[in-house]
Amino acid sequence: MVTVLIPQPLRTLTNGESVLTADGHNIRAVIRDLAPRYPELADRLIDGSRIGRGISLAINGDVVSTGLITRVPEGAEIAIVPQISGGES
Amino acid sequence: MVTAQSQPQSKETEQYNVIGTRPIRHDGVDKVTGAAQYGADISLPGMLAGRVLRSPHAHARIVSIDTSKAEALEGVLAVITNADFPRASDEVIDTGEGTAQLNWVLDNVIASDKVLYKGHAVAAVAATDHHIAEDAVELIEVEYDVLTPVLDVRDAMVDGSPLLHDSLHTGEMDGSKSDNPSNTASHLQFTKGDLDAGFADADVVIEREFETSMAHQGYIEPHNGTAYYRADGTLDIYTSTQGAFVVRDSVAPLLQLSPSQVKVTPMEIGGGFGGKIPVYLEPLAALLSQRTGRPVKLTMNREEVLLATGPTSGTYMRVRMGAKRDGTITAADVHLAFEAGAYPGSPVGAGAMCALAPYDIPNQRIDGYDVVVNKPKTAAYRAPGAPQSEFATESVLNELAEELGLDPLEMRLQNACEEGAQRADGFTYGIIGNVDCLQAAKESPHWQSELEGPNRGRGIAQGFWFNIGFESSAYAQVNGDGSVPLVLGSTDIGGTRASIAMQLAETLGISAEDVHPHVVDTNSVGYTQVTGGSRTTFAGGWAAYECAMDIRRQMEERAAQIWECDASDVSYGDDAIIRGPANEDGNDQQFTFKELAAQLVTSGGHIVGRADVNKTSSGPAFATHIVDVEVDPDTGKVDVLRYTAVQDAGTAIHPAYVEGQMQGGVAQGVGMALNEEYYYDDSGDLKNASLLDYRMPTALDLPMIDSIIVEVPNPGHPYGVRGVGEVPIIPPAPAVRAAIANAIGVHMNELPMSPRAILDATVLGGD
Amino acid sequence: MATEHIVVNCTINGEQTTFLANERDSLLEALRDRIGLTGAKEGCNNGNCGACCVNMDGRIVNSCLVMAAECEGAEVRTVEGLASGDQLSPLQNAFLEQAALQCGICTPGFLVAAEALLEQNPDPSEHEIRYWLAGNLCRCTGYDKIIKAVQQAAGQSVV
Amino acid sequence: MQAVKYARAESVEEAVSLLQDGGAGARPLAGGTDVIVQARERTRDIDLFVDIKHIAEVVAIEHGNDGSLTIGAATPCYEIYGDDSIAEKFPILVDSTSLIGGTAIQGRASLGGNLCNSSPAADGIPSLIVLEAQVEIAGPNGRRTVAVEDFCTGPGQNVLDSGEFVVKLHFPAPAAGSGARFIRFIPRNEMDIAVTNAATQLRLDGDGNVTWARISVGAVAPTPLLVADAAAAIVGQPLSEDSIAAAAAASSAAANPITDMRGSIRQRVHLAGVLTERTIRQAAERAA
Repeated sequence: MVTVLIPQPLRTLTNGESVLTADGHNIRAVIRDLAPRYPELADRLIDGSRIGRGISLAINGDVVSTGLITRVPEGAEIAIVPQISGGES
Repeated sequence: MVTAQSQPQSKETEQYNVIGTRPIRHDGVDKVTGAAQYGADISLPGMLAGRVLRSPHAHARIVSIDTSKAEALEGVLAVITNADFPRASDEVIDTGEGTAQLNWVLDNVIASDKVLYKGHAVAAVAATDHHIAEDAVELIEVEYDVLTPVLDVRDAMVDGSPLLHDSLHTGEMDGSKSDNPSNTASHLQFTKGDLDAGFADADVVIEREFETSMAHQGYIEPHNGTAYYRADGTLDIYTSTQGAFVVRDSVAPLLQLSPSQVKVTPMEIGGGFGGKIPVYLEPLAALLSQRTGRPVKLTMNREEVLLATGPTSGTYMRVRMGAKRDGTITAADVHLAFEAGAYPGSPVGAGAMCALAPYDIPNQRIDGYDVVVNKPKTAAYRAPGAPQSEFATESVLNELAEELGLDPLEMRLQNACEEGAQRADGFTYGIIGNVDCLQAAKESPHWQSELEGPNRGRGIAQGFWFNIGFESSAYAQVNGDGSVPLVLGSTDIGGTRASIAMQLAETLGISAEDVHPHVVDTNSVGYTQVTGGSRTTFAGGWAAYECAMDIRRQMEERAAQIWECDASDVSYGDDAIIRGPANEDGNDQQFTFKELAAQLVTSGGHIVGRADVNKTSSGPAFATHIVDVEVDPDTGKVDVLRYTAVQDAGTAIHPAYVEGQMQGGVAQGVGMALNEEYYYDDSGDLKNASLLDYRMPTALDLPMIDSIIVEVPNPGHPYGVRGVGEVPIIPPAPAVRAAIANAIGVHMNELPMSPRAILDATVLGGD
Repeated sequence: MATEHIVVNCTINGEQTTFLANERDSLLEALRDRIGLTGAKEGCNNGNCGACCVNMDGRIVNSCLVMAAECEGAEVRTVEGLASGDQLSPLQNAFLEQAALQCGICTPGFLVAAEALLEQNPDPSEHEIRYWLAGNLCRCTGYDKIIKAVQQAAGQSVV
Repeated sequence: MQAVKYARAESVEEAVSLLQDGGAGARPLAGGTDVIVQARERTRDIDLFVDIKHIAEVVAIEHGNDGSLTIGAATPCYEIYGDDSIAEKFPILVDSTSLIGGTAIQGRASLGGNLCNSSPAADGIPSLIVLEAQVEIAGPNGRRTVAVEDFCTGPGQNVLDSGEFVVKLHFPAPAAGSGARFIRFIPRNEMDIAVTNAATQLRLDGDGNVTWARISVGAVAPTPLLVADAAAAIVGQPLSEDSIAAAAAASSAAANPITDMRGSIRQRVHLAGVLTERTIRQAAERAA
């Protein structure tokens, strides 16, 4: 069982729910598990073979960089954040 | 935990032999003798010089372009416009700082139907000499239908504002789009707790509005790009870039080539700070080379750099924050509107994530808007978005402390996030150095000292940046003399050859000098993400560590072969002694690294270690800055008298370069605070596109910058590294603002806090 | 718009040099494009960054603000002339030891400028160093370590 | 860079003839710190540089026996502020020449060039004005002399006719009891163009009365201004807070600036007063 935190703007896709629970060993499996209950959310989170446009997923605070096959440990917390960027000297 | 600047090695790093020392950087001699080859230094046989014609208007429809006179000029070999590129789709590509639609990437490189900012490229020329190329662009005739420009983020968001893109609709995080086209490209929001209840709990609520100007990264080396399209259909690119693979993966689709046809060689780079991630000249040079069959070099001059390459966003921000009398912050409401420039993609998302990140505030709402305006497309700039958003929030926090009569440092300690705290965006912190930085600042000689004298003031601010990980690659070979060439894909902007090589050396138990790092082209190393996001020493170091562990395993195996024993009986110690079981005579068998290296060739050949990592963890960085200023009340000028920067580096691999990042970040932050701005007239003409009038700090504008490195090792890295490059640019502006208020009692709500702005807010009495 | 070429005779890093330049070339362009000495860098091309600093007849100048044609008979020293063979100058060593460079693009200009300072003022104060180098912009270091490197090269104790 | 040719003049006559033959596109080349940029950025049509730095009198510093001073128009700044005698007798020239550009600019830039560039914000001109400098001009009709405050006629414009160039600047000996100071205001501590600048020369008698003064402010009008009203406000009495404030107010009143990226109208008007006050006080210190 993992926890998926739904940010305010996405709660239109979850009937207002802010925290969902789901099962799945990787990101794709978690989203598939959510899909029957929250089809619009699942559509938002998956774009073909990759994570949906303009958003990133974070597992226990670490941004996912290996896409839908990223392993999700049992009990993990998944956050949905906008895609972000960086630059240094 | 705290290390003084003069100490060669910190307590935290005493366990290490190489990490924490200050070796001479490997590329140093080339860089003090003039031998290092930067992008513009390249010369290829038969090379042509290119030049770009740029729009004199901020917003206009291109009616026609006549290149015939330019083409007729003797010495001109090709003239290209957007129409000469293959049609780009709206496919989304990885641009190294996020993603972008390919057609917008192309349109920013060279305008199609509209020019969207002054300096927008319109045509490009290749000629036998750069003087001729310059003459040729003067001969290109462009007819424009001039449109009303939109220059301010709030104006751009208003219904009925002139639109930059008819096809742009506001995107929400849930994937929905606005019905009507808009200059607001997207809206995001983070929430936590109950905002109304939080404000109801507060004894004091302060609300402030802030405006900040666009500001440029200001690297001293202008952009450049050299391309050679060969007869066999392969394309060589030489450029100063923070991400050679990003250049490859941007140029290839624009010219409809396979990435395998494109080889990008990252030249030495004269600063980037995020601004040398996007492509500008490389696709133009590539097409000009394709047209002429000869190498083409394009360089920008400084005016072009300021007009047409990515600054960071100008913003309008509003922050409302409430606290109880005891200093507990109960609620914060943050509104961020960021100028993206001509195409969507401001760093408002990162700004929103960082805005309140140092503090455990139960009730929060953070709204962010990404808005297009007729100014250059913004690019990443050192902790993109955070200097703006944290300027707003730190400033209001300082005013709350003032209002409540509390010590601003104590109030921060009282509300500081610690391990286990969760941000509004959902991240839960692991082990972080937030409190440690504040404590170190509190104990610093600077904070403990008294500041005396009229018109002088002291300010403090905190900063946060999340840092990133992602893909890095490293290969290393063991030579017979024990030296180890290390092959990297990360452009070295500030000493990362050294910091990565040191982690390889540490893991192998050899000296930093025995490792020879090389930054190579995209065909010679595995995929490596940009040098940016404070990821290079982190992820590159991780790759080096794994690469070294690969070598250690292979050397154990080789020793086992030589000793004819089982590899599991051989161990490679951290002291670089490879120990095996006792031999037939009962004597211990062992090799030093060099002894075994010398036997590799005759015992089965060389050893090559390799690693490709893709790290999801990062290691958040915090910083606390203290500044003393003196304000001349008659002129509005602010002098920085004393500065102390405290920062959690995780583990400082090369402390001198950690200090250097901290000091450099402070200098840029002070520049942003006091003088750096994009000064436009009403027509959208940038009036200060030179280093004379875009006023970056000189040596005479700064004091020595005391740097205190705090080391709270990142548990998510083999050596505890956190990124260090970005966070130090964040606290200077709010700290300077607080110091000005402390000096003359005036709170400035705009950046830069220039003499003009301060006079306007004081003796000249408001607007 | 005719582009004509000129022949210039001068001394560069102690060597008698004759080069062919476009008459429109600045000294910076001549050094980089005609002579192949790319140590001096173009940062702004109008005298505001100091990356192109060279020593001309004993004074530091912005080579972007000198016409190549003006160099007839002149003595020019560039960053390439600071070391003797593989022996770095004390200032070059100090820059390395103090980690006074990050990206390194401004370094040639700073070295040429600081070398000239120490020639005429062997024991400068921190303020004198900062004042002398105010025309050389560095965007990476915040100047701290550059100042310390000059102090080290001047034989001063560096904290 | 425009297609510009280069000619080196060995004498004043040769320079005049080269400039005359070159017509409107010919420009004297002294330190080049302005004209080379203008040619490169095509903000002025220039097709010939006439290098005047190899003419002895154009790069010479001469101290007259009477305490007067003559500076060749192309003499680089560093030679001016490095001249011990100038530092002693004309410290205001050190004020100006040591803050025009950075060290590398000062290796080339000259007071003559600063004058002929005729920027309203020039950091050399207010000092020349308060020192009552005379500008010696050579041209096809021989030489003529112009008072420096009459030299500039607008931004980038001056009294030079075709074929003319500035050969040298003459400074009368400062009378006993004189003191002069130039100050500019810039946002940074170096390398900027003045937002506003000001110069004051004044003379004190033995009783501390101001017997004579000249005050000039720059970057507040199309040309650097000689503000007679400001001088009049302090002359004929000892310096007082009131007289200094009156002078400052006179400078602010004379100011008629523009708003641009370097400063606003009201900022410049205000600074004209602030800098007038500061230069008066510091000139008086030097006079004492």
